[in-house]
Amino acid sequence: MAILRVDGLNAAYRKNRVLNDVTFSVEPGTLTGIVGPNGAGKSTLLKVMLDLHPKLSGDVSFFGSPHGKVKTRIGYVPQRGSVDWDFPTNALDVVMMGLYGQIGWFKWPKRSDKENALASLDQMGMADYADRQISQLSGGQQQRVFLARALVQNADLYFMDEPLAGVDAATEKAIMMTLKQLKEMGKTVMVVHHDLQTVEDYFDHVLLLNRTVVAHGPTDNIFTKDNVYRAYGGALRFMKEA
Amino acid sequence: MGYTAWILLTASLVGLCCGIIGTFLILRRMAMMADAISHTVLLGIVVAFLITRELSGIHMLIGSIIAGLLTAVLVQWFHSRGVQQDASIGVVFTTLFAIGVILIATQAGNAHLDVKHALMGEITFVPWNIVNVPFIGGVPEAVLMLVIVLAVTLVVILAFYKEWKLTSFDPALAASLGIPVVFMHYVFMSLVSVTTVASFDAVGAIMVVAMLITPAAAAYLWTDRLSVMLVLSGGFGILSAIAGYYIAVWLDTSISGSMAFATGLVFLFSFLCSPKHGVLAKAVRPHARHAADKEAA
Amino acid sequence: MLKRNLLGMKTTAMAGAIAVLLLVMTACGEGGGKENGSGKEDVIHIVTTIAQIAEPISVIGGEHVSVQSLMGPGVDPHLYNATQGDIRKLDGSDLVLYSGLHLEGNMTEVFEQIGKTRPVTGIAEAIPKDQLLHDENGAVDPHVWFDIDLWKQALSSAVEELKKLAPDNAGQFEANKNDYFKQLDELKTEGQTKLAEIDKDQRVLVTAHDAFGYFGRAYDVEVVGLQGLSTEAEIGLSDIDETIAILLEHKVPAVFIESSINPNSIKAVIQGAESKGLKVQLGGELYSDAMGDAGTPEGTYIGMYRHNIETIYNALKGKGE
Amino acid sequence: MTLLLSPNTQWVLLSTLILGMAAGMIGCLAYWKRQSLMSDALSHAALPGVVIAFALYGSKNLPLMILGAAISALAGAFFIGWIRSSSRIKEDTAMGMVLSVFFGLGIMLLTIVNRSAGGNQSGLDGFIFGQAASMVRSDVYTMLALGIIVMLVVFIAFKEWKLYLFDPDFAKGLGLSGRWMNAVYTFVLVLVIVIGIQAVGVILMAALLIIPSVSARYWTNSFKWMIVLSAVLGGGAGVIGTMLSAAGKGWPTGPFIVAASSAMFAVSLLFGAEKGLVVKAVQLRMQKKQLAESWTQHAAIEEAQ
Repeated sequence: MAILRVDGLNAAYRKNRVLNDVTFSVEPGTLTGIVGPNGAGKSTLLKVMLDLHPKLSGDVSFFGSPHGKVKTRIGYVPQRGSVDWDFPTNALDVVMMGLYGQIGWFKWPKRSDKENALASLDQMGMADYADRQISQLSGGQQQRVFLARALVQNADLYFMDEPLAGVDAATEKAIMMTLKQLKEMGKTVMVVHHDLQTVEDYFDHVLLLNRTVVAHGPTDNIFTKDNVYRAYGGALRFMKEA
Repeated sequence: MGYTAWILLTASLVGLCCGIIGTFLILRRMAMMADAISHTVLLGIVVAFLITRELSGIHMLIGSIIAGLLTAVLVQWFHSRGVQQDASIGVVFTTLFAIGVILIATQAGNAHLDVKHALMGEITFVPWNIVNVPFIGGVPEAVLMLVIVLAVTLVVILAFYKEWKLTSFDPALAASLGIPVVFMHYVFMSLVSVTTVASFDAVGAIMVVAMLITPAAAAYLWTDRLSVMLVLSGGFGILSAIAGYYIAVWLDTSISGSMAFATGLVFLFSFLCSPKHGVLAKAVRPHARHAADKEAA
Repeated sequence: MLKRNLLGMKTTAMAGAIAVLLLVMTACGEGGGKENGSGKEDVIHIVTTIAQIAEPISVIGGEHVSVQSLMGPGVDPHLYNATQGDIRKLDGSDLVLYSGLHLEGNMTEVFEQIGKTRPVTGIAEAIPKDQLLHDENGAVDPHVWFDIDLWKQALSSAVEELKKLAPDNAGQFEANKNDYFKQLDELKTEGQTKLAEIDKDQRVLVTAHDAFGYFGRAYDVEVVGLQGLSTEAEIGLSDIDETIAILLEHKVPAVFIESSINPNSIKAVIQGAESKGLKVQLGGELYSDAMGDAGTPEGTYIGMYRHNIETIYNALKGKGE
Repeated sequence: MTLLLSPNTQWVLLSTLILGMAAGMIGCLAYWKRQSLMSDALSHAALPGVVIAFALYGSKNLPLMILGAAISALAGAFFIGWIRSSSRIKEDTAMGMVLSVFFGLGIMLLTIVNRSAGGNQSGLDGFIFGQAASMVRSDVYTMLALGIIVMLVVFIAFKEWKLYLFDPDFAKGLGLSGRWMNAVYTFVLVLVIVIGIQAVGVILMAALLIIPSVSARYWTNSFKWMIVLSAVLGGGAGVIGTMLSAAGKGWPTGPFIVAASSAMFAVSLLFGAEKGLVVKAVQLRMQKKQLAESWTQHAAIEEAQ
């Protein structure tokens, strides 16, 4: 039974139409890379699915119900950069924020919440930076903290917007290792990705998007040269033979 | 309680209230909101005067709080329509102030109406207007109001502490977690309005801006923990209030003016010598700090 | 290895802030109470708000009174900033006299409070309401000291207060008051004769701030205030054009600025009239809310008043070319 | 309408037109440096300078006090810049602080001066602030000079301003010294503010610096057109506001100019070509309509097959 179903999704951003008639569904326990040229609507797709951006038409269902009902089962890692890094909070605090939705009103974080947060920090190899103020961390470390913040929610379905953009090699390896572990635990992960070279090694499914679904399915049979050409509109000079 | 004690208590209450609210004010980049409210209050007073035709305190107070809220609502409405934060504050407060002046010039005839009279309290007079509270007896009206405002602020901040932190730090994530970001913004702005107007009565418009922003900015330079910053900001608020009072007594000058100046001194001291973010600290051992970063990367 | 848990830390921090506050309240319970005035036994210590009260009363009271005014010579009562020293003065006084009719705005509560431990009177409140100038929606013009008769009534209510405090000197107070009022009457007739010399058509007093209503009524002079009473109001172009129209119509030779108001608006009227062919001079500076420096003739009520009369007389006497 | 041609109206018309244009232009730079509220901050920061100038000179002398105001405002601007550049305090916080601490110092000095002997020190805090209606022929010339200076500064180094505002670090990379550009910008801004507040008052000056540039932002995405449009809107607001104030009985000129510029802002907010709300709503509806049509065609084709 598909964990995520998108049917006839249309959305516009300022003047131009960014998503027209996007339809696809995702099976549980898959690690899908959303790939496409700039302006293909990759980030907008994520935002529209999570109700962070208005849609023109079409509907989206998670575990068979609309987003509002299953918020706690969905983790979202937005694109980095929208945050004020001088804000007085340390890495552990940032990760704890992932739990605020579940802790609920009036209540304060319990000891167990803190331990979960520390555990997911440790999973990202950042345990000993727990009380470091976030502006003192490097770009890669900040990304690991934001990823840990999503992991701590212990969601079943994760959306990540370019988590590997601008990170050092060690961080890239650590993030991919975590995504693989999530997959083994039966979680479903969708990642907006820009580096075509690494698509095959990182993702078992691929969604080729250029304002509409060009191709979607297991990497081996749909990540072919002509599909990618169709998605990128011949912008590519050379590509590894399928 | 002696005369001086009441003044010091009022000043400390203003320092504490404004310190706490000020912390979130500067973190949410709304510092100039306090200045905007201190201007739009004129419209609140003029409208209240035109309705009630007399200059009594209560009507002016209500008028000013409504004006403060109106400012907050309009700024948020413009901001959500894509206008930059400080530009929307600028547009709103100039327009509302202009409307106030137009009303005075055309409607209010030659009523002796000016902001300094109708609302601006002077802290030296605070101990004189007493109001009786059931158990405690005679308490200056300003103190009573400030204690209520302090209680409300503490309850609202502590009850939703983590939500305030998240909406100030990462509103996008807060929205995706289902926290009503816009609603909380309006709640916060009403707190700012009420605190600002309640403190007007004791220390005047511009001094409130000083008590709201400067202690919080000073605290910001000492710590990286929000909870510590809140406490420090309240503490600096009280410290500058008391220091301000004694400067005023020493120079025999306006107490509220000296309090504002005292907050400036507290900030200057923090700005120069705070171990973490002070200018001197950075100058003294720049290598040590960078080394720490290198090793961390 | 983590610090104490987040929750614990926060409550102790909050408790710290409350403790500091309590410390403040107890530490400084300095005794209030009335410090009694020093100096000779029977001298009455009087504190007034504006100098227009202080100076006449010190003349009438003679050596039986020592008078201090809160607002120094140049201070505008509308924008007065009280200090600790002022409060000590009020606290140490035997009698407080203020003008009233809302001139001193937010000090009215203070006077009620101090009034509990010593006599405090708003001397202008004694003037019968019908003799006061009201605007259409009932706001009272508080600048009563520009009408000598009204101010005499106010000063006599102040002198009554003095008599109550020092009954045995009452006769002398009455005598001094009558001498002083005689001078006031002479001043009034002098003003009437002088201003009568200027023909009716040209008796137009143009100032920035609308404080001379009573003066105009007393000497039958048409008063034009550009900005009205409130200091927050802004003038419009129509106000300036109308004023210039009046100047042209009456061929008024001069207009006046005041010590506490920005002179630009009056200069705009002068230049506007000039480019329409009427040479208007700047008639000099009038005292409106505040008086001159202490120790100078303008520092006394009579001196200030005479200065205003002379300035207006000299300026408006010459024919506007 | 002889009223319109009265000399005062002409002077005010010309002065507010030129001041509006100059403020509109420099306002754009302030908008992109997020310093739109600088004029309100500096007009409060000017008070200590005014009181000190008065205390030194002994009596009210307008030019000297305006000089005092300018020095005090420049000191304020310097502090804002210093605090922002060498600590993590943000722009608006620095402005709020300088504004209130300087004003507090001003009130302290004013109270001390009030008590000392010497005449007519009343009204000092409002003394140097002018009113739009009271502008005279000499003001027209000062505004003309100011307008020319601002035009020169903006248009001579137009590309540099655009680069510096958009991406200061990259500009530094190209050898464009940020410090020098910032100094020129701050000096011109303070010049416009100080001359503006003594002519038209604090609130009108703040409005002229903020509202035209924000309104222009709604009509164009190009920096060049934004400056031109902002100048036109600023000047236009000055003219319309002046006309209105001259027509009505007792209508204050300054606030009416602000009202005129706010009305222009409302129009831009709703109908601005680039980001206007109504325009966006229309776009949204059009896209939905296109979508509906493409569905029906789609369905028709399927049936035909």
